[in-house]
Amino acid sequence: MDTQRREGGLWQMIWAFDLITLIFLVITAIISLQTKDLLSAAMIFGVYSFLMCLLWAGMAAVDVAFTESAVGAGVSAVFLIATVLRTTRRSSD
Amino acid sequence: MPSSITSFTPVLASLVSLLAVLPIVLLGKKPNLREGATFLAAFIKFGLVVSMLPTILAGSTIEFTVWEIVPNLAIAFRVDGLGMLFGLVASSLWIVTSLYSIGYMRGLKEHSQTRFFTFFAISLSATIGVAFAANLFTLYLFYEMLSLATYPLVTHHQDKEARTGGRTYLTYLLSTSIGFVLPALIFVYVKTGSSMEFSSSGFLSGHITASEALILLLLFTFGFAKSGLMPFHSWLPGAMVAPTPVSALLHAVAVVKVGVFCILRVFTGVFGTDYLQDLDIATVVAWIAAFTIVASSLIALTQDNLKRRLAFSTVGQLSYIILGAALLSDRAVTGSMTHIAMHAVGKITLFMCAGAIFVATGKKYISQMDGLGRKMPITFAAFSIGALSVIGLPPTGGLISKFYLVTGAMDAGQSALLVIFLISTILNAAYLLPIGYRAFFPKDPQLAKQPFSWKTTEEANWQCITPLSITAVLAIILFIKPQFLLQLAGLMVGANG
Amino acid sequence: MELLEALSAKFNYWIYVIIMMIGLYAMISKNNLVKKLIGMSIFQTAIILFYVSIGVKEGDTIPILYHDQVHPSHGDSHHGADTGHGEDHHPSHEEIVANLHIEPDDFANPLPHVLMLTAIVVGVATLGVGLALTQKIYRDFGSIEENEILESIKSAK
Amino acid sequence: MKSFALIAVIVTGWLLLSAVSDFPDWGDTESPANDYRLSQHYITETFPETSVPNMVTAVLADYRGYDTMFETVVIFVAGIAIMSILRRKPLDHLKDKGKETRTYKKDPDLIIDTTCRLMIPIIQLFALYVVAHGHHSPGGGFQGGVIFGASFILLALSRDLQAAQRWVPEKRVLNLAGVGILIYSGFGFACMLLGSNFLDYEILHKIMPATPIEARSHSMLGVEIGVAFTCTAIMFSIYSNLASNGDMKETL
Amino acid sequence: MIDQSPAIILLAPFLLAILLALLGIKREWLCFPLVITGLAISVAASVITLMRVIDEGTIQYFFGGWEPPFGINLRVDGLNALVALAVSTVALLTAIYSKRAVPAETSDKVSQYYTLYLLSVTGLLGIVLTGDAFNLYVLIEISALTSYALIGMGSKRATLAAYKYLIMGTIGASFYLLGVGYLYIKTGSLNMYDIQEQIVANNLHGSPTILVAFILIMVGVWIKMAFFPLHAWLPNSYTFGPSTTSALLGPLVTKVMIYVMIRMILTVFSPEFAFDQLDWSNIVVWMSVIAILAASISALAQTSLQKMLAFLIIAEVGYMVGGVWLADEMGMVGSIYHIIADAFMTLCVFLFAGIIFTKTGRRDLSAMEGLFTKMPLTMVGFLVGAFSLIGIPPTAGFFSKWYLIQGGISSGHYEYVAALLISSLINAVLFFRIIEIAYFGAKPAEGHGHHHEEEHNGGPTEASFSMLFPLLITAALLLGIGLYNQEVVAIITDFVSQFNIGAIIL
Repeated sequence: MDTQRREGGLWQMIWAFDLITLIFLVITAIISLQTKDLLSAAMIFGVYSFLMCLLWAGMAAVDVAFTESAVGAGVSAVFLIATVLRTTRRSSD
Repeated sequence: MPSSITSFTPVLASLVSLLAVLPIVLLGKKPNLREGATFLAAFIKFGLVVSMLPTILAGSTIEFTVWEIVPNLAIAFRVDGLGMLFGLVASSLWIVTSLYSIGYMRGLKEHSQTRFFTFFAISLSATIGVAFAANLFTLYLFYEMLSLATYPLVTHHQDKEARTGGRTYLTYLLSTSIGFVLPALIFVYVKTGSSMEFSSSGFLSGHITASEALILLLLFTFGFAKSGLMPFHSWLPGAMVAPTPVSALLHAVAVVKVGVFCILRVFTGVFGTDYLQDLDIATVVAWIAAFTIVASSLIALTQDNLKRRLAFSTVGQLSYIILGAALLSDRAVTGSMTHIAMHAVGKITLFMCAGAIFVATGKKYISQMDGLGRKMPITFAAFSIGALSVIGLPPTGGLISKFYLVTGAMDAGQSALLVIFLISTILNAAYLLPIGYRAFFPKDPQLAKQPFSWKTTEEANWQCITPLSITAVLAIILFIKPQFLLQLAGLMVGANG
Repeated sequence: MELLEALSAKFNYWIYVIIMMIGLYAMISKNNLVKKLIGMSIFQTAIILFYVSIGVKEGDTIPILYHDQVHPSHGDSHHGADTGHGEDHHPSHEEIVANLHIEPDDFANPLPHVLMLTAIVVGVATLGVGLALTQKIYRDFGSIEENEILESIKSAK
Repeated sequence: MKSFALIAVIVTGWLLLSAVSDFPDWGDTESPANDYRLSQHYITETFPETSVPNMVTAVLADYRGYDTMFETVVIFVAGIAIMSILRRKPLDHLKDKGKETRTYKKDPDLIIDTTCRLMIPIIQLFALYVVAHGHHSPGGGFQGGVIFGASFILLALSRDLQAAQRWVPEKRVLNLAGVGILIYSGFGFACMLLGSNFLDYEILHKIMPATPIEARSHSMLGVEIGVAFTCTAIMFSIYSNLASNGDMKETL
Repeated sequence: MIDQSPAIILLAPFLLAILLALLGIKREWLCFPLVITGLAISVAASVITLMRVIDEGTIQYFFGGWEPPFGINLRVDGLNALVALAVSTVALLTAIYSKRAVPAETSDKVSQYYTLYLLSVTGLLGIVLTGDAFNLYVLIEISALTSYALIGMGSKRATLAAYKYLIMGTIGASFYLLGVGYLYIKTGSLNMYDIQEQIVANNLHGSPTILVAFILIMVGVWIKMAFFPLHAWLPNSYTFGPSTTSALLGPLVTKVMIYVMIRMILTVFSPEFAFDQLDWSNIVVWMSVIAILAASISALAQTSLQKMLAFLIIAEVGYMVGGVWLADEMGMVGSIYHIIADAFMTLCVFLFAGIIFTKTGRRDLSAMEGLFTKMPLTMVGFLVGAFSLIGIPPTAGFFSKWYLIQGGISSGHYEYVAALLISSLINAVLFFRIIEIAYFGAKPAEGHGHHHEEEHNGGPTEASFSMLFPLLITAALLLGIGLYNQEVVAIITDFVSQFNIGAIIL
């Protein structure tokens, strides 16, 4: 049964993966908030959500990751895009 | 130890006018029946109060606890000498004023008479409630109730002037009672943890420090701003915009007397004169009162509006009572208790006269009243008697209480205050006597020449004249037979010693 | 090196604070209503990240029992279809439980996951409502910039 | 506002970070959260008590089923809220025609149309699988429901709103959502009627052909289906309101 | 047989909300009876629960049959039971009021409105009853999401106010969630009582994580309750939303959040930690003093009735926060009593504001001109509410102020006492300004006037029964709670005394 544990090297990899994803998360978050074009912001937010979902999957939170991929990266982004298209794309900040 | 009897009567005495509100409102469309209800309630109330008199004179007290509303703190009634005295004054004068207000309101065809009589009755309930309150808490409840119930009366005319007057009225009364009395009350409650029942030896001693005591005393004295102590007096002249019966009963009798009554209670029932003497802090209050007496008399001299002059006179006279209490000597306290009654009778006469003059002639200013005595002899005769009583000259009751106050001051060894009494009496005479004198003996030779005849009199209607005559006579009777008042007051003071 | 270790051991927590503050800053300072909502979502996902990080155990796996733990015999996986009659192919629930050995450290802590499922749903619900309000505001005021809207309210007075 | 925001952020950030050093290390198996009997119980006892191998599902739908019911309600509320904020009668919209409108009763693009035609049934099938297999694998009512809802959103995106509305008209959407919660709470109320606590599924073995423990497992499946109903309906409803700016006429 | 009454309190409005959503869309006439049924059941269950709590002490109800900390439980003690009763009663009264107001103000969305209304009440009741820290968050979000929508259905500006509320509310709720996370990371538990046990068992009171958790939860809750510097979302939300919304949320949301604060301090962190170890009492009391004064003065500056009342709510929040943080048993009792009293008095004045708005269509103060003659009964109800807010005996407001001041004096926080008194006086000014306008008219005539006799033509008439009834009942309740305050206070004291707050500061 122990074979199923993610011992040693695998765990180290997860750790590295975790670190890199986290850094990317910060970057996407900033970009998404700094973009003047709201449509791009919405898209990048989708990317952010997707990275988040990867991260959680790496942390063995599969259910959370699954939900986030469906809800955060999927539906939320669609909602945002719908609103942007229904209002305006320009943003002053 | 005086025995105490449990009886529902004091509660009933307070409630009866509140219950009368229902028929008054329901009968609003039928003025005669409505006034009938008012009268009935007034007589029942008076009867109830009088029925308790023998018991009280015998040295007992009557008690009733209605409701424990806050832990250890109840709405409770207790009738003792002081309460009885005040209750008698208020309930008897209600009858008189009811009659008078009917005459006045109908004479001037005032609007919203039902509202007027309704709140009049509620105010009386509150007044009697204050008189018979057994503890500080109950006292405060009825005190607040009175402030609010009189607001519609003060602002009865609903015009701009009334609004200003009403604003001042409530601002002063509510801000002092909420700002000063309420915290003082709760402070006392927290510190003593007791039920705050009045007792002749006070219940504060031992629970608070001397500086706290001084602060508390000042909070209470200024907090009961209905007493018109300077600098919280200016609501009183402002409230004179009210119809005269209101001024008469409430601002010469009920409201202001409630104020001084509360202060008397604080001095005698909360602190206890002995405790105050030990602390030696009452002098501060005495001097504030002395200042008020002189200052208000001086202001009264300058007033041309009769009701305003009377109002300032009231401010001064009330301070006599406070001064008497603050002197702490037995005689002074007796004097100030009796002065409640004496001044009430005298001042109500004066106010009713002012109202009668207004009803008959529409005149408000003293300068217009030259020679009016010839047209309204009864009114001005009564006015003169009232004036004598307020000044404290024989043959009126005012003399008795002043006598006690002056001798009390001597007992207390406050000779400086004697001078104050002297000055103020002269001032009183100076602002009251000329009115009556001029009315009968006008300056204007034109008027002076007019011959007097009963046929040319233009008195106000009988509902106005009767009550003021009654009170004028009462003022004289109280000179002849002041014993039972002194006895009631003595009950309180005697218990002290 | 110690510092690095201390840093690395709690790296997730550091980053979650940073992401969260990015979101919070956007929520407060951004003028654009949609931007604020994006900030809000970032803010909320940062909290979710924090929670999920709590539940991680070194060397853990997903919080689902392995197939062979639950089905020791090679029966089909329709558990529940059997009511425990004890035939060889369908061991009863009690039998499975009796043979079950679960090492808690093998599995990630499931509780934070459960909580965060709820939080994600709340997040999307809030986002949806926020977007709806944004659209309504745009319909009413013709703008989704906060300062422009406030000005139009002021000038309307 | 910016400087205020900066101050707020710095203060909050500092506050949050100041506690980080006190945290147990990331991945620490001995940390209180991981070591406490609560999570231990969930890991070791879930299967014995509920016969569901997926601990998350079991905790979600049973131990903390009450939470999850309200989580479903959150979705439901969001749907109703968005509808009540945004929805307007089409008539209203015609009045302010001046605004930019993008009515394209579009000719369906061949590639998109075909792809979607193929994809949608597969997506829906997958959604059903996610719902049904939530006991054994990641997934459950939420995920399945959202995916199912997404399939309709895809339909609406690829064609237009009307096309999707033919499948799920507005009225039915709301009813579906309500029914979803009713299913969920129905399990709870059934337990109450049978004399047990709300959501105490064990008692349902009286009316189910199952042992008490299996009754838990079955009921969980039941409530997941309820959740899926609500999620499907509300996700689509939110999309259609947001995408049409509330008039349910035009799509993006 | 298990007693279901605690669960029914919140499940009744919940079930009816769902039924309403299903049945009410096409049958608008069905909405009102369903709402009333749900809330009436809830009130009845609250009463039964309260009785049981008085008889038996704390009641627990385990959802799913799982004992805490594994499952979620309702834990009802004297505090919960009282607040729950207040919440359900206020909701019922507002629902009666809404009969005419809602169709008038939300046109074709009646069934949605009522669904949200019931769910909002469910959320609030759930917050009050639950014994689980995370469950509380979910229910906060339910009540918040419904509030956004209930407010957003109002006028044009209401939408913007709702948006602002959404941002602030989310920050608040998220801070709370984060605080719970911080607690979880250290204790591993989510059940409130269990968290406390774990904190004590592991001696965590000194841990910075617990401290930060406490700060986060407090700040989060303060945002949600609009404690002064964090109040920006409240005034516009309660001003521009539909009148029923203001009458529901105005009295309840802030009060329920204060309940949460008390629950967190007493049950989760323990008063020793909050008052003794942290020693913040002075700071927070001073903050509340500033809050009371600032909000009262802001209220003075308002010309719109609703907005004025909204600022009053903020001032009242200051009362209660201050009262809790006096770290005095009496102050705590006063605050809890004030939660109940204040719920009804704000309800009273908001109902009044709603009636005036429906009758005149105006929000400014001059709309009240001459109302004493035109709507005497409404004014009676209003007067009781106003007197209660001022603190005039024997209304409930007087007694709550009494206990709070008592707490202030016995803990030596005279600045708090002064703030309370000043705010009472400001309230007096505020309400007598209204009374004056209603009594004299906005511009009274000069001189001796008999002018009012003729002015009976036109203007608003007495409110309809469905609006008047709840107003008068509320007024009667205010008097009742005031006169029977000892009974209420006995329950509260019973609850508070177990925490032994008085012994902490020595």
